[in-house]
Amino acid sequence: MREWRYLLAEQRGTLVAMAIFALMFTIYVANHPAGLTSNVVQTAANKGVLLAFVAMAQTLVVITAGIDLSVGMIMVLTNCLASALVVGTPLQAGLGVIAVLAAGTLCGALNGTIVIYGRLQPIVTTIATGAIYFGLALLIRPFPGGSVHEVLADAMTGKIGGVFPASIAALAAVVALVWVPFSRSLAGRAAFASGSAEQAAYMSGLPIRRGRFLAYALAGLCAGAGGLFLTFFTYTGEAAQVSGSAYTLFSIAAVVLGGVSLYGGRGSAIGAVFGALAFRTIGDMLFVFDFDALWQPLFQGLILMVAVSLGAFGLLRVRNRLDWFR
Amino acid sequence: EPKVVSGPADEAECFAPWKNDTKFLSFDAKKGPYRIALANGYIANTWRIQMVQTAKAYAAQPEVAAKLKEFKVVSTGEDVPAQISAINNFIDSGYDAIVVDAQNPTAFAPVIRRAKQAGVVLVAFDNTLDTEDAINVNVDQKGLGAIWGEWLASHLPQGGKVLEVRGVAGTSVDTDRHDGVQEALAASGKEFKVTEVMGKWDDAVAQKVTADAIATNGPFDAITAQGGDTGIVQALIDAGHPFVPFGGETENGFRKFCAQYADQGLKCTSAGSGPAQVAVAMKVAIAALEGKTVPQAVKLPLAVASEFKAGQDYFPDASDNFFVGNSFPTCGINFTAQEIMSQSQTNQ
Amino acid sequence: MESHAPLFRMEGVSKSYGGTRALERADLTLRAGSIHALLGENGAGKSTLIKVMTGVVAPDEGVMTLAGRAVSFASPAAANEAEVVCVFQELSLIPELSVADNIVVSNPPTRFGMIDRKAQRLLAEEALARAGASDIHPRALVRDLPLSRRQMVEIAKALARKPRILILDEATSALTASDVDKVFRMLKGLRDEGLGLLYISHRMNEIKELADDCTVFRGGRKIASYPAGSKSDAEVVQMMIGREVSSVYPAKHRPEVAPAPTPAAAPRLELRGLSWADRLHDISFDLHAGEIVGLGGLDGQGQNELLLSLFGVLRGVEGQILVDGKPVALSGPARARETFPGIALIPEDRKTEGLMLPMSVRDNLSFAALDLLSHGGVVDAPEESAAVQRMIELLAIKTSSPDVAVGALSGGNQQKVVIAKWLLRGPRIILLNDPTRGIDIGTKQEIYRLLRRLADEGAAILFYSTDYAELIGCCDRVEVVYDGRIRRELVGEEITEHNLIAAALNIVPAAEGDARGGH
Amino acid sequence: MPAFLRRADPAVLIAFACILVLLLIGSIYSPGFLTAKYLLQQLKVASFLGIIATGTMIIILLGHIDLSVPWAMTMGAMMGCAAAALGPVGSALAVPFGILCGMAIGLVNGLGVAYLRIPSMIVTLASNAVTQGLMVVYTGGYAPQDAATPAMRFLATGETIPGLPNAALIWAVIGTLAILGLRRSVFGRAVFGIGNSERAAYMSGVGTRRIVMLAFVVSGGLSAFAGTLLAGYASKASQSMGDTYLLPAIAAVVLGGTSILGGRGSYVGTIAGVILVTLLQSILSVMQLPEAGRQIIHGLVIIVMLLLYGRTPAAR
Ligand SMILES: Nc1ncnc2c1ncn2[C@@H]1O[C@H](COP(=O)(O)OP(=O)(O)OP(=O)(O)O)[C@@H](O)[C@H]1O
Ligand SMILES: Nc1ncnc2c1ncn2[C@@H]1O[C@H](COP(=O)(O)OP(=O)(O)OP(=O)(O)O)[C@@H](O)[C@H]1O
Ligand SMILES: [Mg+2]
Ligand SMILES: [Mg+2]
Repeated sequence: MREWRYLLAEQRGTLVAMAIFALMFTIYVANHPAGLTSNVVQTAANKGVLLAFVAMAQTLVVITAGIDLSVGMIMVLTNCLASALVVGTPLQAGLGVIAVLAAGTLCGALNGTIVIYGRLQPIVTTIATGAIYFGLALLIRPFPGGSVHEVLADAMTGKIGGVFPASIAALAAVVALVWVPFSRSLAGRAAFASGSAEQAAYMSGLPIRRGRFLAYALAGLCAGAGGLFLTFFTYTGEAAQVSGSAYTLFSIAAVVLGGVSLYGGRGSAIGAVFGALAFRTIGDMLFVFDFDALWQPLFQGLILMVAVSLGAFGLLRVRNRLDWFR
Repeated sequence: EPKVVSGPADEAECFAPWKNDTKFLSFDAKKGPYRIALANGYIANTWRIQMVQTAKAYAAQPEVAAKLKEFKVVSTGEDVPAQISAINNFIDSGYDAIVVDAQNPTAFAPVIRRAKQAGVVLVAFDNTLDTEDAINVNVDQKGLGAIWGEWLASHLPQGGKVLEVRGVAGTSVDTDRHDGVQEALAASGKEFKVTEVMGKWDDAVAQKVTADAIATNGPFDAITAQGGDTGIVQALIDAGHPFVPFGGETENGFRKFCAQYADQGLKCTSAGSGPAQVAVAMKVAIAALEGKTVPQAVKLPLAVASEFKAGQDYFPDASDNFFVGNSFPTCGINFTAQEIMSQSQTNQ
Repeated sequence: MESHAPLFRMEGVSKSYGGTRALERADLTLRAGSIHALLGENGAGKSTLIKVMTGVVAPDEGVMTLAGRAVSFASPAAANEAEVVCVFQELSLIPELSVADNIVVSNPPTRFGMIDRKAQRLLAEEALARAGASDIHPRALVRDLPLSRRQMVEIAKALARKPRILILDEATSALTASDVDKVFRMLKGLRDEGLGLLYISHRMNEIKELADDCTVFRGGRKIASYPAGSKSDAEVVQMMIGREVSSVYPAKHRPEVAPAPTPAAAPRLELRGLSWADRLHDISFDLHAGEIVGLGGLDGQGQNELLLSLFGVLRGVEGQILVDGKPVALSGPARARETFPGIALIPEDRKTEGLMLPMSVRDNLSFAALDLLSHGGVVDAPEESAAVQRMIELLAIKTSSPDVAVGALSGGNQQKVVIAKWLLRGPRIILLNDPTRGIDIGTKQEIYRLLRRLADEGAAILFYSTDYAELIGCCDRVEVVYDGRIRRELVGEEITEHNLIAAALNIVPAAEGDARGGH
Repeated sequence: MPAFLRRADPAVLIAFACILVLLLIGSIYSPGFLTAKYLLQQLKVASFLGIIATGTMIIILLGHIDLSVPWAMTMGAMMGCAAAALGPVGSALAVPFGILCGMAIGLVNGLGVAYLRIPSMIVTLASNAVTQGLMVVYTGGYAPQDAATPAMRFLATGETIPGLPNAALIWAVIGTLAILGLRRSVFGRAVFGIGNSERAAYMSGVGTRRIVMLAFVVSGGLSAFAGTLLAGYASKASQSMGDTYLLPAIAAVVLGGTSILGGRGSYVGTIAGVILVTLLQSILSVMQLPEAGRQIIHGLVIIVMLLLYGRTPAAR
């Protein structure tokens, strides 16, 4: 009895994110002219998965009480890279995929190195490295272009067995191969702990630096996976600064909707994934409701505002005002 | 699946083929009225707002409205995948035609294929799509740059120092226009020393970088800019820089300045692709659905002006941010500023 | 196991923080199978010594040997590796992790490279049981535990590391008698197993009960090492603070001298049927000007909540609070401190509720009284400096200047800053939550005198303490809390350790006389 | 060494030294960088960023962040211009009305952060989106008047003291108020206190929620004010005119030595940061490099400068 209560408390953020997503998606599908078809699900999945990757990346950094404002740019850079490398024979494309993911990881590792060993504040560090990554992307793609291994791309954005979106499967695979082992490892625990109370984590003898470094590097990997998927999705590479910044900001929104604490130490990438899907569904609502074109951004903003305010209902239950402060 | 037919197009005046060898297409006629969608990307700038307003105004014209069962607009933001998803959704929801102002010309291959399979007419404008499987309503971006470049070259017999204020790095429009300018200047055979700055198609940014460029690299003998031109003239005025020949876009504010300071040396050519091209794109889409013959790539006339008459080439009472050049007489499309910007929600 | 061979030795160790010399050529010898107490006033350098020992800070000079081999730890992790484990004064638990996660934090059991949560859970339960804290659920978040429970978790965490040397730096400061008992039993067991234990506490009775050896520090220097029991209390105190302390507690009100609480006047503070959530039930008592009233009972029985409710921190408090006979609605500390005649609360956890650690002593001291020290929203700097200086002197806060960050003060001095910052307002109702936690005996005496003086000047004081001796020594009356209710009111002579414990444990006093004769 | 130098924070001194180095490097490229005209022009442009950074800094000192800067600016500018359309009275009240609109956004942020306890990063992101939506509706639906008023022009580009742009003067006034306010006022102390530990500040009887809300209102107002000035500079208001100010403002504040976690920082540092960012952007923009090179150098320079003086102390 007490046991499941604790479990519930641990997973509350994730469960709330799931609930928000389920609610929104139900509304969306119920109003969609085509209804719940595998095409509609696939379209929503492909779009959501991109942000989910970036949100996962952001989660990894946010649990260490940092923030990564370069995730969007890593995605843009790896998108440009993939549009040049994931081509040719299946073997070459496969090697290209590895190279792209490695490049993403490298970007994350660079962020981590500067933040941890240079002891700089993550927010400006990643603003600066974001500019560098965008510059590199521009070097690779001064204007949009490139291509991708189309069979691979279609497989990754298509449907498994004609029904299940392959992109969701890929996302699940990354969660299982990156997030789960990380969060269950000593390094992952050190990352959480340093986000929650760095001094205490140090005094407890945790490998803080290793944990944080790994978090940043894996964040780069996830953002790189996002860039790869962007390429699969668009068959092309583009050094798009605005969309890089947009993804960065969206990732923060997704992370918060996903129940990850921006103060560090608490949250799950799985929650962030649902946060990302929920956030994307906000955009999809425009499609099913007949809003005038000019009112759409306002409508979208208001839904976001309402969604993030939902957490405030918890305040009504707060009986000790000290609980306001984290 | 459209048939490739021989030209000319049905409304040959309006639907001019892009090139001599452009294919002509004829889709199987569908019975109207039609469901047409406009998939827009970013919306929070004046050009796009004006474009959406024009689209709504056009759809509301009685003869057009009669052919439409539904006209739906969705703006998805900067994010290309979101726009792709919107088009996918339109396809799945059974729209007859989709008009796209693409965020990126190269990114739509998969969705173009799907549209083709589903028999949906896809018409791209502004940023066209690199494909033969969709109809492009083309503004010649590179040609636009060339117009500015040639015009500057003709106004600088000895060559000289040119300030080029570019747009947003990494986009195809910026690259195309830049290439057009550069090639035209080079082709003139004169000596030009070009200073490039990035103005992001934004007045305040363009004004700042222009001011900096003047202070450190100026003075210049001529200027060309892809956008933010009003800000650039403002920077000239603020810096006390002499007025010089200026090849720029079609902002109302820019043309106001050009008219005002013409006699002080601010010679301008103002050319661009007005937001009203959306109406042409919609017209093409309807024509295609009706089974008429249309070129695969339609060449839009550019709105070019070097003399500025109030009330015709610019509107003294309208906003500086307004884009002039909203008439395509050959297509029977003529909007005034008032018609577009006071098109409010209620009178749709 | 040779009990004479020193397990650990430290010689000539010095450590400076900027200009502050925290340790000066300090020596220490710890025998295996013994409990060694470190004594010294606040800021004497005890915690610094421990931090050097466990690799938290690097010493400027000096050598350390462990079982005869020279050692120097680069980090707490390295010290743990060598089985030197410490419960730090400023706890080192991770608030967002569960109790179990915390207990095995740096060395969790793994399976296929991943943390094995079942095994971890078992380890944690075992460690909690050994520490005598089986009441704590291993899946609870540390964030949600009260301070005393956190201290127990911290002890369990140290045990789980299988130490050879176990150091407890004021690890019992928030514990009440029953917890202390359990911990002591455990510590004695460890001693018998041959561990070396280093024990720091400001509670003299604990040291008397536990220690085999004692070392006294003052001003960063070792003053003396001696076998426990070989010196009298007076001598020890003399060594610690450099002067004699005759009687720790000031005289209480004797009705014939000062009939202070005149029943005619309305009580300064009156609680009528206070209830809150399931933590407080129907609490009623009065608090008169000139009185020091204690709150007793085991820790976590609702005393903290009671104090918080009087400070306006809790929502949905039922019942009435009257100040000077008039009902007041307290919507928060801001209202409470302005409610004439002013309520002050010295909170439970100084680190999170009392202080802004990175800010200067000055900023902290004046923080709660800036409204009084400013004109038109602008702080009057000279007035502020004068007030700050006055408080530093009044409480003998040991700091090189008011501009030093509070975080750099020793634990006890930090606590003094918390008290001083509220006294600066001159409040008439003072609520104290274990205010002398971690304060040395000399300062404690000063604080008791101060409280008594404030009471004599007309303040009403409500004083929660986990230390029974303090309740007995200081309070005119003690309300013993059990499970959110006032279990018993003890007045004057009734305030004895026996009665306090009996009421705290909710043992029905069969017949007053019998009970007294009992133990 | 003069006393004021000895007292100053070494980080701030190094930041100012970096400014000189930047200028010297620029002057190798073109002597134009050392002319009074160029420097005054930079000061004018820096003033807009400086005013925004003032608000941003107060928010960062609280341990929060304000992502609604871009559209608060735009809204301030557009609403100011809109007020001008209402005739002479509107024209006179244009700037205050713009500021008021910005404060309204700040109020929403403040309520969300302080009273609903939503993380600031997300409330301000949402309010930014809502404001953008409002401005799109407004622009599309009401044939807006968006020309700057003469007063806006005067405030942004006029010169009361010959040679010195008014914008710089305004920044100087706001900066002085900020320095005094943060150091000397009860509000300033509360801001630092909350930034270090909101819980402790609350338990000290400070009305932390009111202070936080007030800070957001101030920040929104300052953003909008900068927006009206920018409209004056460009002689008109336009959509997304604020987009290029958000990250530079944060970067400037942090480059100036303010801790993003709150509770630590000095306004003099922010001044240095603002000038650094403005100069760096300006010098890079006129140097004839490919945009890719500019971006990379921009990032590298910021990191190198932070490594020079912006490192947080080691754990041990
Ligand atoms: N991080 C620090 N920076 C600067 N000075 C420090 C720091 N930590 C401790 N000090 C100083 O070193 C001296 C010794 O402090 P320490 O914490 O060792 O005292 P202590 O004996 O443990 O006192 P208490 O009984 O109050 O805990 C004090 O004067 C204190 O101000
Ligand atoms: N954070 C935690 N703190 C304390 N105990 C926990 C925690 N998480 C799980 N446990 C306990 O550990 C045991 C394993 O629970 P859990 O649900 O995590 O299984 P699991 O990790 O999936 O197991 P396995 O390692 O076999 O996959 C249970 O007894 C559970 O109560
Ligand atoms: Mg200590
Ligand atoms: Mg307690």
